[in-house]
Amino acid sequence: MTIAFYTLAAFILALGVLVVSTKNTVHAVLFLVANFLCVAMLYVLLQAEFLAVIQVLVYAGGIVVLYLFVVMLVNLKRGPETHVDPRRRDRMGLLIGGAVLAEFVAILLYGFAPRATGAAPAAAAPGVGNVEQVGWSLYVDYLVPFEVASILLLVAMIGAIVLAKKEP
Amino acid sequence: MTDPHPVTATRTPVQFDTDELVINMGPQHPSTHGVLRLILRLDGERVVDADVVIGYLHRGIEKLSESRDWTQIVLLTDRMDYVAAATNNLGYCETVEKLMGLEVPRRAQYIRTVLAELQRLASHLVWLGTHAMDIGAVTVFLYCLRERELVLDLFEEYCGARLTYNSRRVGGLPADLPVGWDRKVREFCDIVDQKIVDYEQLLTQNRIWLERTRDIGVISGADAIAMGFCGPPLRASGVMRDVRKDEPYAAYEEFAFDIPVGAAGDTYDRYLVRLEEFKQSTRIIRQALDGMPEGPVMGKVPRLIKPPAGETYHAIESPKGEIGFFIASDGKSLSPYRFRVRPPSFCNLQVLPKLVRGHLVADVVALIGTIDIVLGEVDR
Amino acid sequence: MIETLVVPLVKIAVLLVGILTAVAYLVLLERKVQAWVQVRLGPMRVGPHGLLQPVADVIKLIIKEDITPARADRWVYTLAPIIVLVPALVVFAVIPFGPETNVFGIRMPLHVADINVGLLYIVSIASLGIYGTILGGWASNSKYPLLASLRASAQLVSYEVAVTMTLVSMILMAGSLSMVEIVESQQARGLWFVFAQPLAFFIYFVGGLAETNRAPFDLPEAEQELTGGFHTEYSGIRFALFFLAEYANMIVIAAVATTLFFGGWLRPFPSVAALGLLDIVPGWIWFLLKTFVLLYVFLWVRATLPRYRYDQLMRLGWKVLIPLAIANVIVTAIAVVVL
Amino acid sequence: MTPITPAHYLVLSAALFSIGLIGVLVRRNLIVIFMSIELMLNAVNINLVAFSQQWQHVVGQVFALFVVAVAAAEAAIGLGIILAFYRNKETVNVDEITLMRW
Repeated sequence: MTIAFYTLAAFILALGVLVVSTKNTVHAVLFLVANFLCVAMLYVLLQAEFLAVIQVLVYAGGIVVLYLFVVMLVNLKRGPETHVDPRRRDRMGLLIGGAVLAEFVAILLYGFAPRATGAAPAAAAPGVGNVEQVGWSLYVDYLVPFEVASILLLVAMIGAIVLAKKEP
Repeated sequence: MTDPHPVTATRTPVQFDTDELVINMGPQHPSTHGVLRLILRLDGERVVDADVVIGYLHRGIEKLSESRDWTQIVLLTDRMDYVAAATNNLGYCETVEKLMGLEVPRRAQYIRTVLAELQRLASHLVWLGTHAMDIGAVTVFLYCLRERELVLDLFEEYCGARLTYNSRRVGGLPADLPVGWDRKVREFCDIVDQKIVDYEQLLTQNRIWLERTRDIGVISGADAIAMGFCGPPLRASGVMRDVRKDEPYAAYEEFAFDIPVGAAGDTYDRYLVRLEEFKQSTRIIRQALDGMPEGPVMGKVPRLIKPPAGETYHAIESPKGEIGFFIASDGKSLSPYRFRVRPPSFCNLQVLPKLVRGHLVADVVALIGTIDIVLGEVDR
Repeated sequence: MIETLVVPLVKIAVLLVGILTAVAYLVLLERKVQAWVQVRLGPMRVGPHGLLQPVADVIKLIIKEDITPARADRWVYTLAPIIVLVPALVVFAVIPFGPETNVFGIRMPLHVADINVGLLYIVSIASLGIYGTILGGWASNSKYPLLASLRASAQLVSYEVAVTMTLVSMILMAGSLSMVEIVESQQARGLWFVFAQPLAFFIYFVGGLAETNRAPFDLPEAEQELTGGFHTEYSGIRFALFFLAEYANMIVIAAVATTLFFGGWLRPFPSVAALGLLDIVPGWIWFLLKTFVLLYVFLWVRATLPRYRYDQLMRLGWKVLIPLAIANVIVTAIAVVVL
Repeated sequence: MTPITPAHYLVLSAALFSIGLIGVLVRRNLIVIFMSIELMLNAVNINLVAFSQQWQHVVGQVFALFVVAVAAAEAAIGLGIILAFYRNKETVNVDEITLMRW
């Protein structure tokens, strides 16, 4: 368990760094997929099998394919990052990112260090699969948000088609 | 093969294009039927424009013929449309006969007709097979080549060759029919009639086949005439034009046969027309065998063939369309002064860019198949 | 120790060897079946009736020169075949080949893993194979493969929707995502689901043909049009991996169809006691038999039908199969609630 | 080794989030920026699922599902915009996207 976590965490972070640092966009997309797959495995570790599968299906199998398509369609004749706005401050970005990370870690250490494990409520009824739990919660307690999400996806689909369509 | 918009020329980058792609199809490509080269300009999968590049199989047959004597040219004509060598032979021999005013014996005329129609069957079989394979029906290809094999056997028995027959002589034929040959031809006709039913079952009503061929490469009769279409593709556009009927040669006058004509002028009609021609060909062959006259197969021909000065044009209906020979003789030398072929494949090929424009890449192969070209004849 | 470590490892090893052999012989079978349909003999030279042909093919593919085009993206080019193959093999883990059986004295189920999201697992893993297709075409840095890989990915994405929809209706019928429980549910009802859901099976099968790029949907590798598809530039062992993946995917489609629609390891008419005699045949043989029959249909279709065109394929997928599949899901859901 | 607590997951998530943040701030390729946003969303999801595990309650996972749905919508629209933009300006460099209209 512990080993698995540390290995996955190392992979996730390393791949994340590669995603944001690779020059070749196609390679970046590949690293992104690998990153998502590692996150899916992390979910399995957290006993969220359903979410893990959805992560692979929707993220890795769906969204990132979309990215790959766009990267291939946007067949750049010149490097995408050749032009630099003089007002841009890259270092500042790094600094802010680092600061945010430090802040997070500080909060976490401060908040969690004294009591490592909170009092966990009773485990869910045994024998009920993860899929069923999520399903019940999704379709009973969160039915309205679920429907709203589906409307959102529909709107996004129509919007994407309108945007991508060529003017006649 | 001039195209109003040659894609090879450098285009000024007026508008930046996200998705226009120039691809080169051939001369090494599995479905360009030899060494045809197409430069396609694609918008996604749609063909915006096509440029046909030919000449990869040019052997200079026309020029070569001007330094060969009249009998030697027959075997050069074999090498033009190599899947229909017998009709090429016939066209050439008849042209020379016309030039010299020779009389060909009736038996020879009949045998020539039988051979020409057998050749039509063989050529159409190759066409059907390759066309179907281009559209993905691999099995039809093997069936068709199996039947074609029988034609080749018949030719082999008659003249000893299976592909380049050299099977005509000016003034007649090199040999009479072998004993029992006509029985085999009859058997073959029965087989073909039977097999056509098989092919039709596999294709004619097949929904995928219909979707792939209906309304693909539509050309109107007027356009077809204007662009020099000939043969089955022309007839599929509804134009009644068949040299066998219009300007009968060999013994065609004496046989009853129908000329199938299409209506829509699309790939499916071209398919139907050729399929019907199978049946008409077997019909002609049977009639010819039934009424085969006795007599010599070689007419009275001078020992040295040397046509008088003059020029002539004579066309016959090859499986691909109207193949015409223009021959000029100066009456002095032992070879033609000018030898020129009007090849049906070439004339049909020049319609291709018009046909493919606006269609998808997949249709391009269907359309190359449907006009039934042989590059040996296009380039000569 | 034996239960938790050795048994699964042995299972995985057996499964892998089995699949790879099956793929090799599926290729031979395809050539043979096509040959028989076309009144030919097919491979006859290597071994009796060409039975050793797969061995010869494998040796040929391995010793052939492995070419990387000069301007290809070397890494992605190497990675693509692997990305295609791995999902195709990993999917087999959840396919139940038979009920619990005694194997050498150890009682064990004939599958590597029975996870409670089995069916979703198959769908999600299978959807990863598309990367190999796209990247293979892209990395070759050549126009025909690029066109073919765009075609392939569009085709995969659209048919995945229809196929997944049919799976939803099967989940509704079985009330579980676990492959084993789906088979058991068919046993409990005494009914192969194909009789309850013929439309779903039809859609699944057509979609399966399209997803595995088989005729009449073999556009991505239509050699008459695109000279061989997204793997045009590949040769040698890397080409072999693509090849392997395609056939392994066929087996996956057939095996999943067997599990979902044809009662997995159940004998025919599982509810008719009079046919109890058939129980002599072990379940895994029934399973393999049914899979084989489905694979045969794959090959048969290929030898018979011409090829669809790209836009027609898309039209069929989006305008016919997907609406039908959605309607089927709705009808099934109502039926499940009412009955 | 100490057992894995939610704090571990939170640190991982925070680190991943920061990587994504840096990507958004530093990179100029619009597509890479979008991918960085996906990374950040994933970091959030890790958090949610870790808490879900901690409290043995699925609501965290349900929430993560909604995040995935929103990410899908965002990717579709965002990539649509990128394509539309690329079609007009032939660039995906954010530093060149300085005009609100053209």
